[in-house]
Amino acid sequence: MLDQIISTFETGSGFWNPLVWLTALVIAFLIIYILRGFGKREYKKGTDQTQAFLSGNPEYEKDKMHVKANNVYWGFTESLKSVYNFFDKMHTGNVSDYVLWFVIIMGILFLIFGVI
Amino acid sequence: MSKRNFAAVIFFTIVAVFLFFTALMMHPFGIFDDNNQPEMDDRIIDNSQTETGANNAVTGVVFDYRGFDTLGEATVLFTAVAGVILVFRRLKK
Amino acid sequence: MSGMSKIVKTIASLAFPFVMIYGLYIIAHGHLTPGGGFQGGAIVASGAAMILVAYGSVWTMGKVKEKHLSTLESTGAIVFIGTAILGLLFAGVFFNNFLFDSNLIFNIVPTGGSTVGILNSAGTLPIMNFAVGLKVVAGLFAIVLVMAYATTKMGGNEK
Amino acid sequence: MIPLANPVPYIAVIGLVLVGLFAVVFKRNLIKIVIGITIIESGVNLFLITLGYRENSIAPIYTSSPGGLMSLPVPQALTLTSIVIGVAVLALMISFIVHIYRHYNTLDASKIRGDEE
Amino acid sequence: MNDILSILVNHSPALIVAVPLFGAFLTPLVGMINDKLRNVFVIFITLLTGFFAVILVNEVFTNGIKTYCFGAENPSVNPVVRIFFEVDGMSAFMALIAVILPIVAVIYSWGFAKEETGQSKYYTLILLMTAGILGMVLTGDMFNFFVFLEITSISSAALVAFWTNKKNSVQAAFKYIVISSIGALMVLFAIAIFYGQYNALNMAVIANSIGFGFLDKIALVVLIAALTMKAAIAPMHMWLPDAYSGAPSPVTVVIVGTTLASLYGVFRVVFTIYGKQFLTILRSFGDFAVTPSLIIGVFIVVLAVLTMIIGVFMALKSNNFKRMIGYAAVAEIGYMILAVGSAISTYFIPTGTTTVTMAEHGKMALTGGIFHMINDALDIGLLFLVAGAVYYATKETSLNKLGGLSRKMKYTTVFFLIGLFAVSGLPPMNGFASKLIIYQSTYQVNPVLAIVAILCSIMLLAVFVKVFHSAFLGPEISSIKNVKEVPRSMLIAMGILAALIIFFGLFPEFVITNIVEPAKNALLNSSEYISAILGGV
Repeated sequence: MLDQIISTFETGSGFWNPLVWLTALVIAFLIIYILRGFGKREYKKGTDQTQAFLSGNPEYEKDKMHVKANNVYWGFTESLKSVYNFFDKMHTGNVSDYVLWFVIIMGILFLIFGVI
Repeated sequence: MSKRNFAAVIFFTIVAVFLFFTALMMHPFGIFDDNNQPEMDDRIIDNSQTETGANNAVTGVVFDYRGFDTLGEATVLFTAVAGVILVFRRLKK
Repeated sequence: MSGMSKIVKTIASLAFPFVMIYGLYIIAHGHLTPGGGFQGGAIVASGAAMILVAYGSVWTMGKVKEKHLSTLESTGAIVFIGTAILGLLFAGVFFNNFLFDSNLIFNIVPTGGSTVGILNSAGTLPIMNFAVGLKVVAGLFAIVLVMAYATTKMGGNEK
Repeated sequence: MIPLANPVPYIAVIGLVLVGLFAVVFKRNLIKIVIGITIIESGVNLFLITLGYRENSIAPIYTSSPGGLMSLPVPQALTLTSIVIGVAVLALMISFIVHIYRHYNTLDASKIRGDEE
Repeated sequence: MNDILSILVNHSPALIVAVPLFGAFLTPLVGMINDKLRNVFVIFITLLTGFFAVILVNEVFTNGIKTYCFGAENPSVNPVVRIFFEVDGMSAFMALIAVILPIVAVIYSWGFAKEETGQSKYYTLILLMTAGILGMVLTGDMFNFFVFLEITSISSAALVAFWTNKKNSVQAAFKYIVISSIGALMVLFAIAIFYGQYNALNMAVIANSIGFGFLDKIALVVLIAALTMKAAIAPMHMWLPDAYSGAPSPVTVVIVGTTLASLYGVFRVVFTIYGKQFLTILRSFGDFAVTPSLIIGVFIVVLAVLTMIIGVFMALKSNNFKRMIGYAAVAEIGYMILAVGSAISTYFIPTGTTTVTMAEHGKMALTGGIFHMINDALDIGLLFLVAGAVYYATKETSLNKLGGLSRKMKYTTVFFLIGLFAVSGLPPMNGFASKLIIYQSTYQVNPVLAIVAILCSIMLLAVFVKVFHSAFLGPEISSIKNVKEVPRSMLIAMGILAALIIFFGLFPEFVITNIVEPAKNALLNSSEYISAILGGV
């Protein structure tokens, strides 16, 4: 039973054993932790070291510092605007269109099976 | 005509044509020839009195042979009633 | 909606018993003649809907609460599925017609072919017919009642 | 070898289904869309009941029956089930429409949209 | 004791549907007595259903296909007149999914729906939905399938409109019911064609006598189109984000189950009913033979690629938490059918034209696709529960107005991270295991498919990193300062799903050999399904 549970899983072109992976991960973290121990200990709380530095400008309120969801990936959506325009046109939110897509798929399948 | 309606008309026509042919290809209305005998229904007609005791074969089918469907159907109605009452319930303000 | 004129109310209340009797007849003879629980239940429910239209939803809501109808419907459904489960307990199969050819009620086996119908036949079928009839009456009337009442309340200028 | 014996009932079925589908795809009023669905449903019910017909047959009921060939009982049972299901769906759809009208003050399908956020 | 257990095992296919139905009919009556009693009752009913599901699944996986006839002990099988339940490996697998989700949903609802009115009806409908899904996946009768399809759609549509004061919910519910009733009616249309041709409603009987004439093609097209619409495959997926985001979160978790049950319907139709005709050569161009399996497989793969791409792109743009997860769910469905489509097009090929290794890869892809179904249910379910928890705490689903939640809601954040890892296919969660199979086996079929799949997975990660950043990280937002951790019942429900995700992720081989392999074998052997009813005919 136990050996069945922890056995390696073959995908036909590779294998995957999460337990081995976890072990490797733990070892990696250990190494990182040890390396981290070699670092400098000059960080002092309560001094200017912990202040945010915005090119000399004063820091905004906390609320405004948070990047809103709308602005995350702005560049991605902007550069793929044509694709998004197409998708937006597709998602009209009109229930007739939803059914129309169904009719279209049915028509395409009819054509494929009818022609062949 | 908008682009949407144009596509809609085209695909609608395709579907219509194929469904129309479906109508033509079905077995002739009301005629069951030798290799197309309704075995299941004939068996029900022959045995509904002796197996279910119902003179009405349709009721025999509804409540005995396919009784589970009727349970599902009753459940559908129950669901709809529950749904309608749920949708029109008083919301707490 | 405060109901219709006196003529309509009178005629509706006069016709209601007849509609109801007819519906009950259809339910009771479901296993013998065309009809059954659903059809008869729909007839009774439409009779009740007639009363609802004649007297208005507010008046009807004062007489019958949707809670009662819901309970009634649950009862019908439980009787229906309970009969099916009794089949499991007594005869070993879910939905078995365990009363048929037994020594309890509804046990007469009709002779084959064209016969005069015997009401006391067909095993669990009449019970299920009644259960479904109860369910359909309560269910359809509850739908109509709730919708009528809710739309009365919402109607007018309220957005 | 298309059997052209008597396809008229089937053509009526397909006609009903197509009319219903047409109403759903091309009409904008929500009530009309619901009517379209009901028409499709009638078409499918008619299809089922059409399949149950047998020439020169009587209803499959033995109570004082004149005897003879009986039509098929199963499609009738299926149609009964399907009708009840149709009623249930109709009731629910109409109640949604009542609420939609309360929120949007219109029944135009193209204006009934969800919030993007 | 053993006697009782064997009786229960024997009747479990009927009881597994009868118990939630009975519970649903009883819930309004129990609800009149006491709220707490009703909640306990509902949880008890779902657990009882789960118990029956477990013994049924155990029975099916050890002793093969189990059939159950309603109404007679020794039913006539020639012709089949009564309704049969036929539980093979695939049905049992789906039944497992179908019982896990409602258990989680009702536990979660205890805290989530506490303040709402109409709770009795709410729980009734959840139980009805459970019964409907179970009926859909266990039944062996076409018309019965239609009836249960309608039960699930009606109950879930009513629950989508649970918050009738929100216009989003109500319009989503309307769209959902229009889509599902049209889909169901089209399924009924195909059933009528079958009935007219073969005078049978039993799936095994139809599968046994099916040909590939004009009417069969029409029925196949109508069934595939209608069921894929119900399973939210692009471009017919638009109802899904609406419905998922409009519904209360616990309801959404169960609706994930209905979507998967529709997908099961597609598999059942394609693999079992038309399984015999897969290798009919419709037309051949030289050596290249066009078979139904090739057409269906390629068509499904094309739709799958479309589904994945549209799903992730729209999710990336979306700013509503629940809508975003809805689009992610669409993308996840794309993975499943990508695997299944490539399996159909490579495994079912006329003998002599395929290599053995290719068929092996097809089989492996099918394993991955089926494994991904349960993983998707768990991952998407967990994410929706997290979204529900965020909504419960802040009354807000717009990501633009959220921020800094990890400071107050520690457990929820951890659960979200687990869900994020799982859904975007990071090791060691379950999503990685199934996606790894899908990548590797589809790479053998066509490298482009695997590349698209991996890219979409990366984008899914990006999507949820956006959520993590904007909702959980950052400073506290002043408008939602009074956030508290959610009640314990909701945490328990999320914890169950998270535990399952981690378990499935850590021991994939165990899960695959025990529950996925039987399902895969059941799909590939349609003749077994037929002979279980007709007795070796």
